Amino acid sequence: MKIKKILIANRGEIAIRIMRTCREMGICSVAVFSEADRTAMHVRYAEEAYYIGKSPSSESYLNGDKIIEVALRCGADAIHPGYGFLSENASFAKKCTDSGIIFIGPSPEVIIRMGDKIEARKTMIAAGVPVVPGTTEHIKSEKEAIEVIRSIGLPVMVKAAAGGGGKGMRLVHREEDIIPSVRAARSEALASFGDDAVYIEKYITSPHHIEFQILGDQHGNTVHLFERECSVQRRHQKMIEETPSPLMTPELRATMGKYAVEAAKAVAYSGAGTIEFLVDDNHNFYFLEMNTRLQVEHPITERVTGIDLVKQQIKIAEGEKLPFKQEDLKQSGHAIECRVYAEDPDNNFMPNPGKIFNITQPLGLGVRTDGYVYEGYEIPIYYDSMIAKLIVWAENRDEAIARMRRALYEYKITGVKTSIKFLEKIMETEDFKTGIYDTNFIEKNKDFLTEKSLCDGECLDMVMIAAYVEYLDQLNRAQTSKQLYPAQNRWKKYTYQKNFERL
Amino acid sequence: MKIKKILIANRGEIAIRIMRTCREMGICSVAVFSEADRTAMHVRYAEEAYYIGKSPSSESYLNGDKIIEVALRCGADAIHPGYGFLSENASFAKKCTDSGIIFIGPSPEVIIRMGDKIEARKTMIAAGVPVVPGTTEHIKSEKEAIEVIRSIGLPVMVKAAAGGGGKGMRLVHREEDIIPSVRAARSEALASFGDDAVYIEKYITSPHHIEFQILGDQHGNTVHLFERECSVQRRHQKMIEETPSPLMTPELRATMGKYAVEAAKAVAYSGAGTIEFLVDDNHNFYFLEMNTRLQVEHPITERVTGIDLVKQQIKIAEGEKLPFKQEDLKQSGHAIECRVYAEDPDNNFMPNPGKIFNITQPLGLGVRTDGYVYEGYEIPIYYDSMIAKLIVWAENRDEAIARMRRALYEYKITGVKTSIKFLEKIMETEDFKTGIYDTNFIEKNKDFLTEKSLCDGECLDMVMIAAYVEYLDQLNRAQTSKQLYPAQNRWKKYTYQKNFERL
Amino acid sequence: MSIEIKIGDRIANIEIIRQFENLLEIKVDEKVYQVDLMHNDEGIFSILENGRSYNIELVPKDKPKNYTAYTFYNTYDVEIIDAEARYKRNRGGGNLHTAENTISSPMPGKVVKIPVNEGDIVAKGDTLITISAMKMESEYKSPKDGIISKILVSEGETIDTNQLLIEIE
Amino acid sequence: MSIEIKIGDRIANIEIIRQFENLLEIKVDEKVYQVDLMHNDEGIFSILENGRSYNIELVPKDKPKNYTAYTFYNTYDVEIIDAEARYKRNRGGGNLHTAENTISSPMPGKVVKIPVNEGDIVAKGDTLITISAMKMESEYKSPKDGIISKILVSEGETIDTNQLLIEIE
Repeated sequence: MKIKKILIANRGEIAIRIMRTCREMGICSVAVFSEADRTAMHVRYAEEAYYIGKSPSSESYLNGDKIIEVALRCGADAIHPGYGFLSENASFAKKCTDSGIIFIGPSPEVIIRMGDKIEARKTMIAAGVPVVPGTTEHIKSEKEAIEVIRSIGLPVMVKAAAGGGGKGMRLVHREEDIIPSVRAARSEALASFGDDAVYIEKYITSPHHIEFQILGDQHGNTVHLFERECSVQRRHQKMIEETPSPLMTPELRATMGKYAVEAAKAVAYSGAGTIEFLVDDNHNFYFLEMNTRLQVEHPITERVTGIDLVKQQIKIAEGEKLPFKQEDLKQSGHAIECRVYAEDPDNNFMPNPGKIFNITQPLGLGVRTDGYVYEGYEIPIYYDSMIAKLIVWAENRDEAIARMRRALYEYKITGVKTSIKFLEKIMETEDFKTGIYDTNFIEKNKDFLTEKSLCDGECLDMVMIAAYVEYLDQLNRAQTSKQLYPAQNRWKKYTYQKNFERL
Repeated sequence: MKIKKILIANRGEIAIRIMRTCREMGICSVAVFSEADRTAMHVRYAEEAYYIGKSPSSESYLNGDKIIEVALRCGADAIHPGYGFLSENASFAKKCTDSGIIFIGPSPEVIIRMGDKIEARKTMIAAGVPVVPGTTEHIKSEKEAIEVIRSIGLPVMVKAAAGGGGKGMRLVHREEDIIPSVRAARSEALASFGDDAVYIEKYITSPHHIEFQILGDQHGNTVHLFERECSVQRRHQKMIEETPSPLMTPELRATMGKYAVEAAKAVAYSGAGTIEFLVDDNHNFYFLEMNTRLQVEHPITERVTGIDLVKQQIKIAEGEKLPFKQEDLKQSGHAIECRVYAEDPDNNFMPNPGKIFNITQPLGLGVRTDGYVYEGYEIPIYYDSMIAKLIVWAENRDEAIARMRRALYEYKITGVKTSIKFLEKIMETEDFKTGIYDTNFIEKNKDFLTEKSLCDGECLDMVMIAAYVEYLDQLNRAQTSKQLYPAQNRWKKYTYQKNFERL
Repeated sequence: MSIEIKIGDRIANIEIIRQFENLLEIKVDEKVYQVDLMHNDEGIFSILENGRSYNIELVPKDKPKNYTAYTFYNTYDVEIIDAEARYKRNRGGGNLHTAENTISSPMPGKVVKIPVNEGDIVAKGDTLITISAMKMESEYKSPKDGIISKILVSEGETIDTNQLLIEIE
Repeated sequence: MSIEIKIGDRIANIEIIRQFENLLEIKVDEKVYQVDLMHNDEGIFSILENGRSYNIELVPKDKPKNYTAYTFYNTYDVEIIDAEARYKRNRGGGNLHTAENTISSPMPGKVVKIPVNEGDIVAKGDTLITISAMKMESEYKSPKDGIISKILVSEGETIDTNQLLIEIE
């Protein structure tokens, strides 16, 4: 069935990213928005836009019933959930299908199966995919916990079966901590998810976080689109991704890719999905989890393979067969993504919502930006702090790093604090340049990364001079009539000579 | 020799494009600027910037001596001339070399040889490259002209040997026009170039304009980077370029590519250059001219080959060998470039300089913009009217056209008239979509291209409503105190209820 | 009370009926719309009407009450006809008469050549001035037969949009 | 007459010596610069000094005479110390004393929890309020031992940057 109208049940950069592909495919796009998002870019970009509720996500972007109601009212054929929000919500997916609306993603059954971490582990073990050593059932007693942990060997992670977002998780290093940790994980899991089931996994110290993009159609064809290296993280959130992974060898890629495809086939996966692995320095790899949706970092895969993943998602949802086989796919060149957050890297990455003053986009050869904020836009306090993604491509990794540095240098967002300078520092870090890094990267290089690279004295003097002139200008502006249209005369020469005496 | 500092003897988008590569290579970039360009983007982007003269090009960007003086003063190792201005000025190239500054381009001898059209024709004939049938010497008498034209067959072009910019050129359709045309061409050539030498060429009706990008190093290695189709032109200026050319077959590409390389080798060409051909519908092709510099449309070649042409220019100038052989190069996917001019397509493409209000850049998958204007910038009246280039890439031509339409739809530049909507119309033209077009394209599709696609009545009503509110708001603003920082409160709800009665 | 707005050949009558913050009930000729309208100081409007999302930008022209409107699809010339404008129109018949007696610059540029002098008799279609901008030269011709009464610029001078160049009597 | 400007630990004395349009001769402490300075209404500066090109943007902060300065390389907090500011400084010793007695919000957000009541005795380091913004919660602790004298916000309330939240005596 040909899809003619898609409701995008999301906001921010991903909503716009999806609408762009809709527009290229001649599909009408429908935005939904919360109170805080009336002037958000996705509302302005879409052909249609409907209000769905108050600013907190729980009253808007997580309100599946309301969204389905809008979809039915405006005659949308399909709903694209983006990432986050309802993207991995099986009951929402089911309600869509029950209402005769195509949910662009896998079936509710697959979402449920991959959403339960113990269930996912069992499925992978059955499919022969390596998993992190640990239990395949939830722990029935504290005694069992001690036995299991002894057999696996410390350190271990105690994890909630229904977990996510780091909740209901405890790292255990010492034997005497086992019982307190199991108890703490259980009670947190119960409080957070209403389910105290926990299981135990071997803890891999400083692993690499490497994931494989997969695409499966409704006719049993499944391919992988190679890996993404996602080990640069802060607060368990990815900051930088790249492909190919500097750790990867052609053999390891072939093996892991084969397992990724088998993992997807084991659940008859249809749509775009990601198989996440932990990999140690000795190239041992373990299935971590499957994300049954588009990932934030999908553009680097698009850049090295040339394939529009959202377009493929839509075509798969329409029932089309994949237009390529595994052997048709190849990685060419090197792509890196940096996530730009509105946050203060000097203050423990504290979110920094607020009003955007000016934006200078990095442009030119090999640079892609996916963002959603614009000049004068006020970033709401209710949602994620990621405001843009910067993706570069070059023939090889060294060039890609040089290009990313150039792009970050050009990229200016004023009015709020952002991670841009911190990202630039990462590009200058020796461990990143050599490609020898793991999930411990930011912790390990903290001193270098937070070091202030002050410009020289002369540069500081220029800032002083600018501030001086701005101050004079402001004195002057406060006393003369202002222009109606500042845009008509932005650049100007001075008229505030008379202010000099007044100081 | 490693180049550490480059003076860019140009302005606008190409100056910034070159500086971007300099930055990626760790090379310091030096801008030069005329009076009109003090606040131009290239001045703000460069690490250093020097004033070189009054606004007219003849007193600034064409003042080679002044530019060399600045280069010497600031210690630049090399000068990159970009395109236009001094880029094909042999005596400037020679002065650079004589002053110990590397001119990033071919030798003065090659520039001279390729700049003289008769000389270039002779060189190509000697190298076995097909040229448009015609004379290889300038015409000595009117009698000779008649004889030659009879042997070639009408129609023919009478062209000035020193020509350029359409001056000293006459198209002859009828025998009785021969003598008046030769006389007119001669006198115009004398007036324009101080040289009345003319020659005669067969006139190819509605040809395709196809060019090959070549790169040659100082060690005799020369490759071509495939073709660019440049047939969409208005007033003999290119508007849209694409690669691969829809006309091309692998056999024709191989043959023309071979001749392009031979043409470059015939003059021991070093640097980036372009061999332009005229091609008829039967795949007959003729050497037209060689451009001994970077072309405006070089980014489409960069996109399908993955090679940064400016970086290669710099490395060649440093004396390095080309890092690839012909067999390493391939075209992948399809790229299209649209040139955005500040001009009025509804009024014979009349230039439209002025103040830029707002810009919305097209972003996302497969889109590259190279521009130089920014919000609040006043486009000067002195220079070229091209303000940006929009380059898209996709896996195939149909997708590339869909993506270009999407990007043009997103691209908004307000305050001046631009060619954006006209370019969008071209993307919708049947002849363009099927790829069956030649240099007659715009003339042939004029009616469709200039047809107004009005939005429906409702859309027009919305414009009326917006104008109404803007008018009210302005009444209100004229009467209340204005804010110092409009950026602090751009979006707002209304406070002008009181104006309703005043109407 | 309503005002008139002119776009192209169409003149419509606009009247606000009710307003609550960004929600407006508004009449365009005989059609009543409920719109959710947000805008900013730079003349950028986001209008939602019956679910459809419209982006409109209004840029003031050199003449007061005249705008260029940009939608995603097109560009329009917009003129506000309020009481003052109506009065002027009724009184003088607009600028049409004046325009026929003058040559103004449609764009900024530089005067290249003025082949006439004050007092010269010219015929309709005679070239009166050549302007250059961005490497292109344009010739402006007399709109009628007459006598050059005033030349307000000289060769080599830089000119702005809508600047009065030559008067013909 | 000169003014003082503070960036980080450094306080410099700035004085204009001469000006001709965009060309300024200006003294920063003992160093004299000849600069070509252009700027626009949005606080964007282009400065050319001895051939070097500097881009600086100044964004006003919530406090008057305080800016955030952005260069291509870094971000600075800038404070203008003019006569008025000097007077206030000399008189009151600045805001330091006040700051110790209050909790203000460093960013916009929403109050999640206030585990104390007015009149409660608190120790330095006790959590007084939890603020949430962009899916992340932050706890703010008491700067000293004391008694909660005033709570100016309530749970669930949305707050702005620099809003006063709690006073401690």
